[in-house]
Amino acid sequence: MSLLQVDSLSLGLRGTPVLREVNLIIEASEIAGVVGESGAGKSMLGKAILGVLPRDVTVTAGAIRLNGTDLLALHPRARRAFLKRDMALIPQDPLSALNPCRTISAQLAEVLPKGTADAKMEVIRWLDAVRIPSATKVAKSFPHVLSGGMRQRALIAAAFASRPKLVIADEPTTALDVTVQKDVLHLIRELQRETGVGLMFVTHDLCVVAKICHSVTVMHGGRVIEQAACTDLINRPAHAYSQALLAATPRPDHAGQGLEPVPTALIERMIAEAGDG
Amino acid sequence: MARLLVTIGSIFLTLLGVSVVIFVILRLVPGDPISMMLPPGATDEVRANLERLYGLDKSIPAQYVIWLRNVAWLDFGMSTQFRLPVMEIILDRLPATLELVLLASLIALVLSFAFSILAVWLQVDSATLAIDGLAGLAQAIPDFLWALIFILAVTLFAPMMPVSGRFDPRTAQDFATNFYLLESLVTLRFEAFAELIRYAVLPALALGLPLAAGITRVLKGALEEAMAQDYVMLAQTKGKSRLAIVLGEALRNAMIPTIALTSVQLTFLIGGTVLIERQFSWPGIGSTAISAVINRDLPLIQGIVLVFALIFILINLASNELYRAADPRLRTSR
Amino acid sequence: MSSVESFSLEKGRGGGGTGLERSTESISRLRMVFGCAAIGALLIAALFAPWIAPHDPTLDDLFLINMPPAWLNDDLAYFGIENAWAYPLGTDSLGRDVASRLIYGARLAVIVGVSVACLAALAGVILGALAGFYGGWIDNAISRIVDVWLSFPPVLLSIILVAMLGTTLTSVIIVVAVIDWTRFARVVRADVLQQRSRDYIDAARITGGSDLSILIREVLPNVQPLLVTLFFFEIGIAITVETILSFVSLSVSSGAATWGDMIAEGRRVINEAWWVMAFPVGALVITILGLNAMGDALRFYLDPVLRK
Amino acid sequence: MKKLLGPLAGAALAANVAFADDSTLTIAYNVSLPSWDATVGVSAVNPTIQSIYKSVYDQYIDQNPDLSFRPGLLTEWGWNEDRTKVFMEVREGAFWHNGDPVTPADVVWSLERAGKEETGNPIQFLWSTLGNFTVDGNRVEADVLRFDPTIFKWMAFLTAYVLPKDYYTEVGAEGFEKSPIGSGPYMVDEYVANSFVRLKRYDEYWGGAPEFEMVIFKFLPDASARVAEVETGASDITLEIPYEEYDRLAAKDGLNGVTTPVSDIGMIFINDVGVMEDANVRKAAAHAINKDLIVDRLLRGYGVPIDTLQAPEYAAFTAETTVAYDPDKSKELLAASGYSTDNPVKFKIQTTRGFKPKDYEMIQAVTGMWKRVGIEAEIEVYEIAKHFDLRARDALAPAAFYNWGNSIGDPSTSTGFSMFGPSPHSTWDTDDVDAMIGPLWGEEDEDVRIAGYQRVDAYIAENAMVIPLLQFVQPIIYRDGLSVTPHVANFLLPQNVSSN
Repeated sequence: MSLLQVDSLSLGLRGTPVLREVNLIIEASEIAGVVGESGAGKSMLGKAILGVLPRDVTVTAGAIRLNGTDLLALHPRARRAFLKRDMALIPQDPLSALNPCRTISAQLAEVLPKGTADAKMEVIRWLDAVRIPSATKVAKSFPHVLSGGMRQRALIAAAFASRPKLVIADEPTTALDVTVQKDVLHLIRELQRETGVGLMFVTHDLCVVAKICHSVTVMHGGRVIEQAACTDLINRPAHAYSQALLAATPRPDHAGQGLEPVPTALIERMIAEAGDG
Repeated sequence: MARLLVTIGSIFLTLLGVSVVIFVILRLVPGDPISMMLPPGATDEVRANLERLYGLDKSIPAQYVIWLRNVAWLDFGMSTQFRLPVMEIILDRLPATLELVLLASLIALVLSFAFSILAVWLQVDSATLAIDGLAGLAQAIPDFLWALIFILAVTLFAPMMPVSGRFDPRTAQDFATNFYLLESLVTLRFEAFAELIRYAVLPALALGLPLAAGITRVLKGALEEAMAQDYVMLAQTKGKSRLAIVLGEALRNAMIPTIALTSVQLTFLIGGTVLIERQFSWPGIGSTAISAVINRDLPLIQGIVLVFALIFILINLASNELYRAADPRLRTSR
Repeated sequence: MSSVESFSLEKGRGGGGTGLERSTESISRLRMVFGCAAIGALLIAALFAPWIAPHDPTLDDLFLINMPPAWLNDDLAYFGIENAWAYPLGTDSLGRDVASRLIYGARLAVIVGVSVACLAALAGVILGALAGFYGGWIDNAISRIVDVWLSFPPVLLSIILVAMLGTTLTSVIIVVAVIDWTRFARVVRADVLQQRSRDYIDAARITGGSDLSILIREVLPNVQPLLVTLFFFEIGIAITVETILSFVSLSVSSGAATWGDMIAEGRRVINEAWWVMAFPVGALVITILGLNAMGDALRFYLDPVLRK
Repeated sequence: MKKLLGPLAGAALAANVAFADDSTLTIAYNVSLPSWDATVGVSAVNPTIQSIYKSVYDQYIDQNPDLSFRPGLLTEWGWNEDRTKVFMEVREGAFWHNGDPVTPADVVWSLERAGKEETGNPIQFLWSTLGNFTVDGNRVEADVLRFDPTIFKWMAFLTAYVLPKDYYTEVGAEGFEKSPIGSGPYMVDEYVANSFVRLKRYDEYWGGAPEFEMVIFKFLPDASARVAEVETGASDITLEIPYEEYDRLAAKDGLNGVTTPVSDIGMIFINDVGVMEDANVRKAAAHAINKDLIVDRLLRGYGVPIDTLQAPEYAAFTAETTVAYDPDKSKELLAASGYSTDNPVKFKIQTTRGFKPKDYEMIQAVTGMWKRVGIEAEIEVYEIAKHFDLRARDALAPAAFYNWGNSIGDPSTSTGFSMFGPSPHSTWDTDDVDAMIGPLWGEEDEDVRIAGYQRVDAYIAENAMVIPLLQFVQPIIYRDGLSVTPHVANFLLPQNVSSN
């Protein structure tokens, strides 16, 4: 039994399809990359799994199973319990993902598993774990005193502190300075390895995927284009779109080579194939 | 410390400005207290005599200087109408007004918070629209019209509700202060408290409804905005229920703009007591103000205007402090 | 049309915002429609009052006192008229036609509202812009005056001022404008202060624009969306204050048909002839609702930040 | 500031009507009592407030509900032969509310105080016509410093109250305001300014203890609030309500009504300026007003049309002087001065609004009638304060509506003060009228004096120097189980209310 199993999941925005029959499997201790351009539906997939879809977006078909339990069939309260216990999110924008009116400590402490003896100490331990300097002081402060990178670290700490089984990282580095990006990426991989969670890594950056992911799902226009092991996809992309995407990505091993944008003709053809307007 | 001194200085400066303006305006108003006192058949001599008696025979600047000198010793003069020191009258009436304002604000806060939170929590279009509509209506009907509507409704449908005064003069109690409501509550006289509330609820509601609508508009908007933030989504992923998120995450952030806008509205509420008190025969400072204007009781008007001004200034100060306290970004960068 | 675009909602940071934006958009449209309808009706009544109104609004007829609206009028003989619909909304305690007074009242409401808003906006914009643009002692002085002004209880001050100036239409307009200009001054000052620090002002300076031309050409247009909103609110406030002053019997006299006057009069005969008060109250509330809705909607459409 | 009040009954939580017991009388009153000094200060000359003063204090001389005089604290009074001295017999057996007896010294002190300039008594000019008081037993005598034929009528009028000398000197002016005592039928029990005053029966009252144990005057300047009060049973009795409401309430179960013409008239002052110097315009304005129609339709019959400043109850009333409603004559008169409906004469008319029943509406109706004959009057609403000010400065508009109360019914306080040029309260100011009124001020023969005023009234009516409109009617609404004797002086005295 896989940790997460998404079965032909379809989402609709008031009649307009948003995701079409998406299948995805994530095993425990695996980092599964989900890549695609802006609008591909990758973040929406993450939100569907977490059950935090926007108000107008509804699940039209499919199932999301966590350790075999179909989350969609659960009563909202039971589902929230699952969320609290087994899943966590590392959000895209650290600047707006922390409540400006609550202290870091308060926002971290509330995710700690039930029965944590010394919440205060545990929070500081987690802040240390994500390498935030002078953690004791930071714990007491409000988010606005922290830099973007610091905030993202705090959010990562929050994601792992609840001891979840599945962490969904929604483009966790996009909003950060390039210099910080690498550190944060390292941190995520490190924590994942230590805790053994399954991690769904949503990004538009194949480069990043290549660095940390075990498997990759390429999405476009709300559907899955290609799913493969990471090394396979990087080296032998099967689908034309994946190839184009790959060509548009700067690769450390192909330094100096010019980048090819994804050809519009290809996109148009794919849209035609999808059969909607 | 320096900040405190500057604040106090600016309060005094503002009050001084208010006093000059009102003093000059009042002396340009046709009709004076002397004319009000003159009986049929009084001669010019009688008039001159009375003017001298009330110090109205001097030039306006001279009158102002004399008045200001007395005010420095907290002597606001004698009311020509009540023949008592202005200060004493104001201290006597102010509690009634403050209690009314307090109750009205309380009603406004409870209503507006309840409705805003309900609307954002339910997240149902029809409910949101209904609450928006109600708030718009409550705001479009000015307080004195509400009062009018309530008084009419009471005579038609609920004749047992009182529409005048603070309590039934036939049944009264021993009060050490003029804060009847608070005192009855503190001394645990609940029967008296309930009776007092019965008298206060309609004028307070008339005053409070437009304020409630105003707060609702701001708070609901701010809550909606807060609910669209990422930290709310993150909180959802922490398994929190929607109500818990509205109350625990969004409300605190939504409070900040709400506090800033409410203080302005609160001053309108207090200004509104002038009419509402008259309509409900509430023995506060507002109804006293109107009777003072009608009777050209200049010292009393001056005193009351200054008291209103001081209250407004203090409310603004308080809201500034509250605003600072509510927003951690301001708290630490001070 | 492309599906890429239809997913653009994903670009909105965080999911919750999307539904909100849509509902704000539709509510704004709703507000606009309602506001336009209410203000349109008001303007038509105001402009064409002499042609629409069935009677002279000031003409009393002591034989037609407190006649009910046409559909309730079942005693034509008593009043000695043949067609009840000649007085569609009935008559008041002086036998004046309520419908005609309502229509002419709209005219006065527009006159009072627009004049007050213009005067208050003019004073407020000039002083606010000066304070915001020049700062320094000018700002200090003007801000101090605004502080003093805001410290007066408005209703009380207006009653005192009307007692001073007399009870004509002009004095009511002046009084309300005198009391309310601070609303504009504060907003304009804050906005100009913000605009002044922007780059384009410096750019204009470098190209040698005079202060005045920069103020008029560069700064004020950027303040305008808020001004338009405030302007509409102010019209509503002016109409309300006129009603309050009529209510305490201090407003426009000379038999002029203002809604406030009608409400004040209707209140005295409410048990006898509810229609004298009910119709102007309705008109007043709908007008203010319409103005507020219009102001809100316009702010939404004019403010690029909100619209986005 | 401590409120000394009775215990709160548990029944307080029930409906107000539960309190309508027979021992308490609650009056929804139209004005607020500002000051307890009935002799000095603003409220002293406010006629509407006198009901409360008359409940707590005694006057030198009292008035019956029909305005006839009767003994108050004085049992006898009069002049000597040559009118150089007055005498007054002070009542025996009257006591202040603190138990002290009322003495001639109190009467002398009150009269002297009323005549002192520095107290600010507005009627000081009148009381100072007496001086050099002597007391002999219960008899007080005084020299007449200036003769005034109305002095004893004034002893039943404004500021003519006897206050307690010893108590007042002991507690001082402020102390007296806070806890006043008098010798009248009721004692002040609790007073909250702008709200209410509660009076308690004074069992030792010389005229016999009044019926109600407790009387409450609630101050409700707003007429609709007063209507609501009696309608909901929160008050037992009220006055000065719109006539429409009077008719409605009087017809209701559980409520009754009584109306009386009172000593208060509505009139249009004419100022001798501008177009008003043209007698044709004045007369046309007077003849164009259909007073009967105004009273019938606008006031629902509650009013008495009058043609002079004397109401039928006044001493100088005569039915002989009339001004007819004759719009054709008005048109002729106007035509003679070159005016017509196409070329109307224009002037301003001022009026109060809501101060007296239908005041503003009446003026609306009057201008409507004027319009039909060729007079275009622009209405300006003023407050009472402004009216007083303008009147004192002789700056009223050519026409100004106001009311004129005169509870002693003497022509000197109606025609005299309002038409005599040198009086600051007159508006009309011409030598011919002054020459006619002048000698009457000091006229010793009462019949000659009255006849003289009747001649003045006829002359004024003939020349339309003022336009009297009507005598007001006081509407009183009270609950079942009460009976009310209305007072022509416009008082609503708890002493005149009884339960049956």
